[in-house]
Amino acid sequence: MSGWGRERAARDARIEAGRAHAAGKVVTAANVVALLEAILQPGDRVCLEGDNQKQADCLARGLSQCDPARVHDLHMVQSGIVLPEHLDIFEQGIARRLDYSYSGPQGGRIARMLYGGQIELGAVHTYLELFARYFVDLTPNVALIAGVSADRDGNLYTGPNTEDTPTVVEATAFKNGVVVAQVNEIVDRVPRVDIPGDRIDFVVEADRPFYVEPLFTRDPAAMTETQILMAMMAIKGIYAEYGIRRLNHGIGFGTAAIELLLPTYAERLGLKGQIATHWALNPHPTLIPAIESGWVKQVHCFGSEVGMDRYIRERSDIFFTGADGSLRSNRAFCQTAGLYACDLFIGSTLQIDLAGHSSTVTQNRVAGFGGAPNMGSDPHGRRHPSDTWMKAGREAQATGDPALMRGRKLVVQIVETFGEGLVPAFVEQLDALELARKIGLELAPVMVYADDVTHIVTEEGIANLLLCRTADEREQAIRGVAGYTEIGRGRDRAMVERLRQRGIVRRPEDLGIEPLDADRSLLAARSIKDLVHWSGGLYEPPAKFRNW
Amino acid sequence: MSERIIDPAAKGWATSWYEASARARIDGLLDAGSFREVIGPEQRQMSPHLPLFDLPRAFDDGMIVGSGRLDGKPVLVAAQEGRFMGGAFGEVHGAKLVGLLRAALALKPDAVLILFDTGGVRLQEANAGETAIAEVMRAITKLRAAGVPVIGLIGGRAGAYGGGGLIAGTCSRLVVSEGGRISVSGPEVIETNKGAEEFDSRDRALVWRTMGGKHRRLIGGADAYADDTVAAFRQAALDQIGRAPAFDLATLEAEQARLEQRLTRFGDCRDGTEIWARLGVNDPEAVPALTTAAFDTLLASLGETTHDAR
Amino acid sequence: MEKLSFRHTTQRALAGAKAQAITGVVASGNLEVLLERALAPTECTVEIETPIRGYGEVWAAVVADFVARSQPGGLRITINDGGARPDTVSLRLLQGARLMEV
Amino acid sequence: MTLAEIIASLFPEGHSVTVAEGLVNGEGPFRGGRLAVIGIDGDTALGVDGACRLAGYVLDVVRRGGAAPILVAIDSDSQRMSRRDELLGLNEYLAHLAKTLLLADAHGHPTVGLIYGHSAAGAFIATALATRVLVGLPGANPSVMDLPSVARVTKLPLDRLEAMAKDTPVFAPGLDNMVRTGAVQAVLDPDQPLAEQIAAVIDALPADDTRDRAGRERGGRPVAEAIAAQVVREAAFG
Repeated sequence: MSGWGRERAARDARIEAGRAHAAGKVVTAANVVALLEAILQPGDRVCLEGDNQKQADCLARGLSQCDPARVHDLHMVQSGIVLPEHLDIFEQGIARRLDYSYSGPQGGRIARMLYGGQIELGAVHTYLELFARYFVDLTPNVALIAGVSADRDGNLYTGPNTEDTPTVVEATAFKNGVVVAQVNEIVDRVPRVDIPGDRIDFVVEADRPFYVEPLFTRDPAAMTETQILMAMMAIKGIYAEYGIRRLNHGIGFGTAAIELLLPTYAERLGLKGQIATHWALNPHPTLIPAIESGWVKQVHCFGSEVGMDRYIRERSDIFFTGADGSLRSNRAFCQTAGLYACDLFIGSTLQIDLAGHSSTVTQNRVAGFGGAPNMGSDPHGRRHPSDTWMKAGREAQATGDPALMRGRKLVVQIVETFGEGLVPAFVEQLDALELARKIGLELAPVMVYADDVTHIVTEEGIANLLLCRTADEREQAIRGVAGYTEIGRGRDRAMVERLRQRGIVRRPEDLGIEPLDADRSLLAARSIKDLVHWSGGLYEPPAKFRNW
Repeated sequence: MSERIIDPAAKGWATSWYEASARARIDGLLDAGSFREVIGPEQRQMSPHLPLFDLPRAFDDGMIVGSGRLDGKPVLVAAQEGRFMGGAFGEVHGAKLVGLLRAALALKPDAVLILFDTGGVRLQEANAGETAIAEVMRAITKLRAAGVPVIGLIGGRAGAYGGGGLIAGTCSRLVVSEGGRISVSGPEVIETNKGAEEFDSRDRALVWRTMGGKHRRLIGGADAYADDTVAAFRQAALDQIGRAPAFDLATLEAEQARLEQRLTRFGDCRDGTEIWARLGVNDPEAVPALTTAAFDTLLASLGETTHDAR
Repeated sequence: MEKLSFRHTTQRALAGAKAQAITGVVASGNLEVLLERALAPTECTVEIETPIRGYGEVWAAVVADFVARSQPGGLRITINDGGARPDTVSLRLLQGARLMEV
Repeated sequence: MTLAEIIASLFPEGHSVTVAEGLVNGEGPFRGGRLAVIGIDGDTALGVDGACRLAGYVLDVVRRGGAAPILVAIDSDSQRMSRRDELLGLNEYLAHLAKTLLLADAHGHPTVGLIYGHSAAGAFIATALATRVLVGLPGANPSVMDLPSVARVTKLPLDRLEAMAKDTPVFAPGLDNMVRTGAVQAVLDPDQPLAEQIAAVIDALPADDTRDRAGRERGGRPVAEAIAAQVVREAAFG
């Protein structure tokens, strides 16, 4: 074969080989292995769709059952290493090289396999980086994706959990790759076309619906007084002061507490309409009371959340929905929105060092990054002003020409000084550095770098790092909110007091907050059942969160 | 817009029974300031056995007993703290309740109220706990025979499990909320012993359909259904005081007939929803989501769930 | 179980006349605090039983901060700890002092 | 002793005691009158159906009147652990069974528990422990939970628990420990006729619940009696 169409011809040959196991585009679950063995070639770059929420699990099982003599040395380029099969294929020799982003539940196993040399690691990315590389140097030869339903022509309805699918398909289908979609059912007509059929080569009718993890559900019943106190401080000391309207929240209990305090505590402060109106956020069940109370104008989502679909459908003024009424999420667009269009990211972490670097890596786990660093970073490509962004910029600028000042995104870490089992959140050195040495990573897995962090909120107070002018001030500001951890007890008390005079360290009393007022009665909902009531019965929580 | 049951911004929160501590429940249940504790925490009558297991003790051993007034009526009260050792019966814990019931025989209060919140017997003191439960059951029947109503209130996070479930079954009247569970073997115990096919303890909806407050009320295992507020439990307890059945042969014969009939009618049912359907509930699947008002309406339409056969 | 005991001198007696109060429960990550007005007006003792060994310095710091802040003169404070974090201990102590000030 | 041996020793002149599906019911001549026997045999778990039938037997005795004592002979498993039993309200059935025994006793039918095998948890509380007085036979093995299970729940090593069990009757399984707790009043002599021994037990029936006193005297429950007595002394209306 000569000329400029070799990739196209190779693609046609793969599809031809696959057709032997399909009726048109449709493949039964029983034929998945045969199909994959027909279309895959050794050394292929493969995207097996999966992230922190939905999983192409039927195709993952199929891939793990392929004959390693026929399918081997694959280069996996995918968002999530979440299912056991995602790692089984490396043990079996089906896959060899890996570029990925998130590995939450498999964090321990992936660390062991990296250490043991069973995985040849390219890099651990953020979501946006990996998506970007799909279009530059990690373009998949084959994409294995998941949707709710498809018709016989391959027109795909992804359902509310659209997530990564359009990005993956875009990169694969338009660069001579083959796209296989698993769907829960084949229908005559899909509710809406999320992916046109000419981009889908095969449709597998899966043996069971694809798995979705309810990762963004936080039970208000488990919320503590300490988390409520931190939420009160964040609202009064950061949201109100900077007038934050456009924002993204992490998945921790501290931020969920903020969501539940909007219709109560923040309402009493007269902040309605002034803060937290526009969101890049998954449909957190804990946001329901704020939505129902008229706090929220608009929410764009990375994915959906188990049990929220009916509620979202009935709240199309707030969420992005299709003509069919169901949520349209999109991870790539929402990450971009979080990076460029939001003035604040606030999230939790496991470790913060004396400079303010933070990481969710512990000694034996590589959890990956997901999207937090995309949101939790100051985008140097931003060129539109907002009051929040400009105020933060002014606080950060110590010297230089004010006319050339640019704004700053607020990147806030909200942590309790001690985590589970009395493990301190403040450390001399991040475990991530030791782990990087141990498994030979060129780049230590830091979640949010110190130069991006603007504030740290703990139960002891708020440290405003924008206002720190020296490394020493920064260290003492961090020690000044590190509570009774060793780091906290090692503070220079006099200096912390001086930082307090300058508003760099602020205690609850400096903000007019009485810690004893931090009570669960402030929460707009105290249980999952309360959230169901708030939603008018539209929220349908997963079984493990019910107690009725 | 849909019905808004909870709107703290407008109404303020009522104290949740489920969330409240045992002391807070007593405070809200009784007339303000009327509670007189016996063997208070300052006496430090703690478990003599837990130190052996290197476990922390509580000043009241998780059982608070004393006297007070309920709408002016003299009552004795016992409350279990479900968060301390799962509210389980240990030696001191059980003996305080035994003592209270014996005291009632002489004091003749208008009622004894037992605020259950227990996983059953405290394993570290298992023999003492189990024996105390037997003593409690004997004392309750003696008290009931003497005409003193014993009213159980069940809506705490630990439920009324194990021997706690048996004591509950001995009371004159039971008030339960949606969150309250009454059962002998817990879901995890059944799953550990008989496998997840028999009982998947992580299926929380199944747990509640099998032993939760609504199910117990529907099959007549509890006499009143209360909202999850201290105020609602107070009102329900008041309502039940005057309606306690006698403890005599007629009552137990009626209970025998009631329980035999339950076996005949529902003995082949696999799920709570099947039982509710046979009771005449039109939409059994909708029961778990019903509000208190809607559930009360449903109960009234069924009629047969209220009885004196206990 | 580890037993700890601290004795402090305060600048004044804690306000209020309540003889005794109890707050919190012994549960995982929680603690109960019993406060009794039983000592001389500028004395305060804190006795602790905790299942988590080796945190004596942290307890000392938490108690010292509490005494400096609340001036709980006259109080005998006894704690049954269920493995609470220092911030929770601090919160319960403040809650207890407030109950006694009524 | 086996149930057959027990019954033979109780009723040398014959009896009508039968066992069906592990449930024991019947009676025999006793001191010129009758002694009713109910019970559970063969390490059988007690579920809703069994508890209901046993309660019916007890109510039959009460309904017949007279003063026939009731012997509750127990060699059971724990309560039956199943979804169906809990769905149907096992707690009510077990409590009902206990109440019938307590009622019978109050109506002049002295109730005597006899544990000759295993019993545990809810089944034990609803039967043997719901009698006026409980006696045991050597070899009986009442327990709340076996030590390996206790080890699992308490996360303590089994060998340490076994060592602790030797001098801590309050948590360890076994007849001796239940005797020291006061739950079991006495252990009978299997080599002597049971009829006379049971008669002696009935003749010496305590008027009140004296299990906590026995627990103190025998060291198995050091503080229960004093705590209960203090509550009785101090409870009052202000």
